[in-house]
Amino acid sequence: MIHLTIDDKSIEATAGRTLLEACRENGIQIPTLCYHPALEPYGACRLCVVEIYKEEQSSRLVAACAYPCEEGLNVKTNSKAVQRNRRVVAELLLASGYDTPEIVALASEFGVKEARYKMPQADSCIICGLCVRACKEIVGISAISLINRGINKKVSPPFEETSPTCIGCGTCVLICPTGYIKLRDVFGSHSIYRYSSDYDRAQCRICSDLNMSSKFNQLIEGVTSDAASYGISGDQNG
Amino acid sequence: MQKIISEINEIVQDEALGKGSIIPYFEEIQGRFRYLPPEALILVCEHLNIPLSQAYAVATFYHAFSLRPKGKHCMNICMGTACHVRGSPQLLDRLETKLGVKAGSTTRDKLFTLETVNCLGACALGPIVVIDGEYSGQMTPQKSDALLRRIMRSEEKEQRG
Amino acid sequence: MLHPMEYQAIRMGNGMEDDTSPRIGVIICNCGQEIAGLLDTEDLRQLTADIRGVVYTNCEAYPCSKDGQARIRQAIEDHGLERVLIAGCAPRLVEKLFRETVESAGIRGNYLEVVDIREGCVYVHPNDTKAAFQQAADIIEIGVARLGTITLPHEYCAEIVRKALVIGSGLSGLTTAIALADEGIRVTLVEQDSRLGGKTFPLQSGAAELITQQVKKIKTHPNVHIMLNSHVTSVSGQPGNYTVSACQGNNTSALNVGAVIVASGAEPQKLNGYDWYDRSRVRTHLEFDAELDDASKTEHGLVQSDVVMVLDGGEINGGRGSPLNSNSTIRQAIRVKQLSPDANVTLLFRDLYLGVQGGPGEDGFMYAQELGIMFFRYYKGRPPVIHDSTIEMHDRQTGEITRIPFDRVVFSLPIMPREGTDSLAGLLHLPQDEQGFLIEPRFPLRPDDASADGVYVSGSVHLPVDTAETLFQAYITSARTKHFLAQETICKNSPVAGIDPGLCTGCGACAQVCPTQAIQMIKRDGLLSLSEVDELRCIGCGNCLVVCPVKAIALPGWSDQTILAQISAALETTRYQNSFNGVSENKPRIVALTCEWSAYSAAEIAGARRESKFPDVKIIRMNCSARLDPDHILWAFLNGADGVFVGICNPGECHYRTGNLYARERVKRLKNQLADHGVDPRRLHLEFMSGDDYKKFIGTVTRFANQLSVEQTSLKSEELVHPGGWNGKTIRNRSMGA
Amino acid sequence: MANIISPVELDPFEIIQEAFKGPDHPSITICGGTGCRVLGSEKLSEAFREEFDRQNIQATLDFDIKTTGCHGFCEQGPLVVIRPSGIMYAHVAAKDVPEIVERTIIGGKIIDRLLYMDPQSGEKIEHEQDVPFYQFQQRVILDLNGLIDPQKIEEYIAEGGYTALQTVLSTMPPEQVIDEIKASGLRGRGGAGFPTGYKWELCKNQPGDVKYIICNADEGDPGAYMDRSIMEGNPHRVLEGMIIGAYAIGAQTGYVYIRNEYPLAVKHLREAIAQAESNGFLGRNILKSGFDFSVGIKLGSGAFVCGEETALIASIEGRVGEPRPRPPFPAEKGLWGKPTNINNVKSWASVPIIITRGADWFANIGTGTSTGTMIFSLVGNINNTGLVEVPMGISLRDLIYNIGGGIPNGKEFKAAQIGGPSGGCIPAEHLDVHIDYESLSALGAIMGSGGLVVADEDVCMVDFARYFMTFTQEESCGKCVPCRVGTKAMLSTLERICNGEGKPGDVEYLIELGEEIKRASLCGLGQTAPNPVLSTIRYFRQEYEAHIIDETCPSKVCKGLITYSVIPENCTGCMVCLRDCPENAISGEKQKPHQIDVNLCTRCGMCKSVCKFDAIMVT
Repeated sequence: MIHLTIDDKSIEATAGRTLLEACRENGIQIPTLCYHPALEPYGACRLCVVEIYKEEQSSRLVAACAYPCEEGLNVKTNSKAVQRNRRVVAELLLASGYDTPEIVALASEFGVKEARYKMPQADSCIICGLCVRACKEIVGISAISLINRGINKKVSPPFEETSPTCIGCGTCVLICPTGYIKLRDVFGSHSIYRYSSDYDRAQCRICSDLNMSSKFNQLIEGVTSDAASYGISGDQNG
Repeated sequence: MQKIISEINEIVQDEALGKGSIIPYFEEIQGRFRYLPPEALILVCEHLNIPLSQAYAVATFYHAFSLRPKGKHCMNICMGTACHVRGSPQLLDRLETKLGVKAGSTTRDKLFTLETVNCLGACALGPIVVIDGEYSGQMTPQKSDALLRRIMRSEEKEQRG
Repeated sequence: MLHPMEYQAIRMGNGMEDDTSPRIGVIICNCGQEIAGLLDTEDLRQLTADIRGVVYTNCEAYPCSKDGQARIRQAIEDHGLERVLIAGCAPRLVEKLFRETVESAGIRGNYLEVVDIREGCVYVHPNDTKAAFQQAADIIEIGVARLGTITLPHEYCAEIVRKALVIGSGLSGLTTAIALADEGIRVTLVEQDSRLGGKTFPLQSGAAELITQQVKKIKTHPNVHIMLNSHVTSVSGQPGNYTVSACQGNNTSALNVGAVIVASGAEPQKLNGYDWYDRSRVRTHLEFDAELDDASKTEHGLVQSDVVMVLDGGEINGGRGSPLNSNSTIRQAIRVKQLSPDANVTLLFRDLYLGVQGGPGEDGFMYAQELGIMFFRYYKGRPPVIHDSTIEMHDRQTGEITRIPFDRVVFSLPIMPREGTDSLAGLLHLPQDEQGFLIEPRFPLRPDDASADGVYVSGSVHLPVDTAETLFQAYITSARTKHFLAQETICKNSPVAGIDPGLCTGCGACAQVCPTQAIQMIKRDGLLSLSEVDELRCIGCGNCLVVCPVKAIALPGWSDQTILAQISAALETTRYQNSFNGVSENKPRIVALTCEWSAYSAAEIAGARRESKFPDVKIIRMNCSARLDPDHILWAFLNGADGVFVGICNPGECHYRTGNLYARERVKRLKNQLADHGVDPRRLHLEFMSGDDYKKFIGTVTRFANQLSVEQTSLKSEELVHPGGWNGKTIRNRSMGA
Repeated sequence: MANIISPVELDPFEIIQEAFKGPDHPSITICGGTGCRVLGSEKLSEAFREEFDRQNIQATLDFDIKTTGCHGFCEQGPLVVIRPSGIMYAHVAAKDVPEIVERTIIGGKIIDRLLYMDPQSGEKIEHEQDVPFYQFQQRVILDLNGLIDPQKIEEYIAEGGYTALQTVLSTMPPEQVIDEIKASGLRGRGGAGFPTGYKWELCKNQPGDVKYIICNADEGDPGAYMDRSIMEGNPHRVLEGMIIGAYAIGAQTGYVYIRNEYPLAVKHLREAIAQAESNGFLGRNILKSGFDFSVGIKLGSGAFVCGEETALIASIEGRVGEPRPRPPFPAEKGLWGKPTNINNVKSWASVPIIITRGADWFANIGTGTSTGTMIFSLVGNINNTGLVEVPMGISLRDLIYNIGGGIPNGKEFKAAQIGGPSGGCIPAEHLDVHIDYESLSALGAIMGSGGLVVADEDVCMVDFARYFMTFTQEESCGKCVPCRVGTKAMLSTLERICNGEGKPGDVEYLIELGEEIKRASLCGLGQTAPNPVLSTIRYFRQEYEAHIIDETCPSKVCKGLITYSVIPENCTGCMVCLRDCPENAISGEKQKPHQIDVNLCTRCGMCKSVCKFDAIMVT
């Protein structure tokens, strides 16, 4: 067991816990955005910063979601410095997502109404990486990734075309905090023929096999209609 | 195309690059073709059995990799501090206007690719321009014009015969 | 005689009472204040505690936190829990996490159930504690009912034979074979011709050279065994371990391989059906190329002055073109222009495939236009008509007929899969498209049971492609094969159908509807044959269970017993009627049978988006709508549902290929039957939707609910005997004054 | 673990040293650093070879030709130094070669016109050691750069190379090595200045047998190139340092992560590794001590952020170079999850020196807390651009005026940017600051990896800050919000100010933003990115205000705030500017004063740069 002080409460935590976990275990609320219990800590949104004091060192801000509990650590989860910092981060989030209700709401939670700097074009994706990590760690498919660098970073399937591996499970959609990501963005064809045509070829959007092309469809119709008759138990015995 | 694909395959088969990391393969391919063809990304991933999305992320993250084919002649202008204070911005302006493209892109005739680089470490001789791997120091807009003219002339010669 | 359904129902009932019933633990997540803020989780816990079979209940602040998980493990040990239900957030977010948790405590992952009282409940009723509570209670009850009845799928493993069979020795076949052989995999190459090299399309530069190189290389390769003049006659066994018999002349040899690569290629169609044309003026693509060769040798060059090329990618008989013949035709047209610049060259096409953007194909097209080659487009249903000296074209823009004079018509005919492809498709259970091109089978299910069955398709037998693309595909195929063969064994513990030989009547209905041809009929003594499931190929959609007239098929986790239990649990209200003063009667009771890939995920997302205006439906999650048995719906009605909502994938999006189509058909028929028996068919509603289309889900469900509640006022109850002859049980009929 | 090696076993080692002619052997050394190569030093050495063959010098005079690493004095390149006398010729061209051979090498006379002239005193200086640029330096790490041929391991050995390794392997247990490094007070030269010895100990004490060490040569700071010239000029010393470190830490594998913009350095390093292996300094059972160690090269792919430890590791593992939160530190969970120790090139290169010369000797250089020497690359508005190695604690004034030779064209010193885009600027009033970790950070700058950019009075500090911000903003990996959006916000604010669209309150906004970005960012890049802006605001706030309030750029740099115009009385109507103006904004005819169309003018400064009569005025 590790002993530390959070908001002047002395707290015990098992080794290997992060500050965030320790806080939640003890009912101390910390705002998070890019954190999800089912995923590895990422430490990108910086909303969960807390101020830590180590002996003979000046205090500093660390991301609670990733910082492990340390013996004798003194943590302030809501100090002036923390509040100031969260405000600025929230304002920066607002700078790009000023037209997204979710982000506006989030920002106002920290008392930010207006962003002093606005990005040229608004974008509701905040690069929290939840969808990408969920697709990798939960689904195990890695159909999407964060591409480009810096301010141009964005979520996208390879080649910014529809994804060849997406299974359309919708986990990314479910986990997205701002409702930015839509299934159709990642849905794609598995086929390794890369030729486009002016045909409206009905193609299975999940497995992409051409089994859904009109003719095949009719075939299936035939099968189903015969087969379905078995489905109604009533039909057999009378 | 056919050639490129079989060449890529050779690179992919090269055990020496291995150890599961895609970057050495990309460097090799980039070095060979001066860009990463989509086929290359796909083949490398299939070979190493890693998700294509990861490869694409890597290819777009590092500036050393380019997904678009580069021009015949690559112009790198050093934007390091020393070169900056010695007027590399003017130099860049000049070349951009001359070639009619912004830094990081290729001319329509696929002849030149104009790029900037952060410090080549030849600070004493800035501004530096590297054309097809050949350094030329203490550049001025005037000198750069001359350089361009020289290349154009040699190009014309080639076309004639 | 007892109806099987009813038999199930009784078994279910007993199952819950006897003391051998499994020990279920329920953990309710407060999610900090997210859930506990609205619900009194403690009340919920007490309520849950006296559900039959539940021996342990607990409320956790954050079960997903490391400490929370530790406590769950502890509880499993202390109370000897056998199955665990966690009521928290959306399963698809935390299922994997908790699966690992319980497995580390010695419970098989299939015995974990995560039910969603956050997205599915709290977020839906943000300010209606009572409704939320009822919803949550129901959700948990449904979950417990499921846990009480599920059985374990049994783990299946098979050794992988590190050998490969390559069918076809064209460019892709050769390349794949060599690539695999270089990896140290023993390869058998089967070619139906008497020589290697296949039918690689001649009109492309470098093709011939490449082939000869490859042939030379493969002939001396130690790891390659070549069989000429031979073809595959039968394929048996399962992925990773196929037994293929190839017949060479009149002696047949049996091969044992882990993977099969089909590269049998394609070739241009013969000029069949066009024979009545004046063959002195009509040529095929290849014939004309020979003519051009001669012409280029002679000094007077090409004699024809009006050349019309008809690019027929098979569209004329409703097929699909390919980049290969589009491009080669354009190249040929260019060649004509180069030979005699003042000749009029016209190219009639239905569809041009120019290949990858900015590729050589597009450049060629540009160049052709610069040369003044005319491109005319004809449309489906109005193919060009060839007269003696003119071709009649219908111009869509002007709507009038244009006649193009010619002294040479060149048909570039569709490139079709080589003969024998169909039989291969049959042997390997490979789907084909209209023109008979093969389709690589792929079932993107949950990642852990995505099925790779060691059959790969490469090269022009997919779709005619040029040499570059062929090489590319060949390399990809070889890489995939390599990785498939590299794994020692191929294992599967996801639910697959199992047949009870004692009950099977051998009617073959299941084999007919299996989307993956995983069921075969095998002989057995006596008259009746017996159906057998290939466990590695089965994707567990449950279609066969529905069609089996005697219910002889079991699918662990998705048995009738389980689903019926969930339905009953959903509709049973008595328990919290006394804890709360009853459910408001005017609210219709709706059961939603949802495919987890479409409606279920849509519902979750609706919650996640905090879409609160969303009626109270009892959502039951199904693996695939193929599993949806009309009897389930009837059971719901029998248990007092006012309406049943069925939410399934859009056509073409079913993870199991066609489950949704079957479901649609079944619901359609059931509606008729209900009508016949005087039950208002509008009480059963089916909706297609995609996995993230939460707006549609809300919309349709709400409309359905309103319709029901409106009509509820005019209730007249009358006895109705279920067609299946359930002794005694009746559906309370609610006619909607229709 | 290290079994003592008997002298007998060392023979081959000594043989090399015997066989090889020492440093006093007559030789002519030509600088082969990238700088001088650009100026044609390769041609030069060719010319010398031909000349030597022609006159058969090698035989008669037994004179060697050496292409060495960078001498540091790039401004004067190509440099040629004749040893042992030490005569230094600057700006040597191929055509001078015959004369040099004829008169200096054979005749022993000095060619006056090729000598270096001190810009201050104006007198010619004959010998390298007397050149002020070198005089005030203390070349410890760079000492051999001008002497040996980096492509010949024998030369390094002849200069006492690899003796440190030999001592360590034969006489010192790992703990003792670490103690020695601790005692030397060596601190990480990568910029942060974490004590190297303790870092090693941390890594050594981690459980597990598999450990890695990494040499961070991803020198991304614009205007800093000392790592490169060490690896170009003396790669073996870096290797030796790494081997010793690996022995002390208990690592079996090491990597050098080096920018692929440094082809020459990579080449030399590859050769060095091969030579070291063939001579038994690398590979299995090094010097028969039973210790195995191998070094691989990983090329950086053009991402500044990969200089950050965790990003660098990610990059080596083949992932996107994004940093991850620390702890866990690489020493605990590094490359492929194994304990890993990362040090900068200069740190590794210092190790052999500490071992041979002793920790005390090393500790005596510099100040109490910052020991040893530091290499700076002097660039910007300074006479002697180049690499200088000075003891820690030297005053900025000495560095700039004595070694750097002051500011060109008699301009005034305005500020020095220390530590590149992560560092801060130091204004004239602090010229006498002693350069050590503490004093610098007190002034809002950092030691950084040693880039030192000098700005004269003509540099606009707002523009200066904007430049560095542009760099960091481009190089931000984009993972964490403060760095991704914050740097962008700061940059566009600065751009507004430079374009004359600044608003009151901008400065305060910049300060607030900067402070929070520093505190909140995930990695070193973000935590230091605002430094240039904050420090320029701290010392030159009035300039910012001038831009915002009076809408003028005091240094006449910011395009948005200046106009170019012709001074009629100076203009001779020579048409030069007219021809050179890229926008054709200048009109006028021969012999008549020209006019500049303000609307067309893009303020590129071309006209001013080409005008011989100083007739272009900026207001």
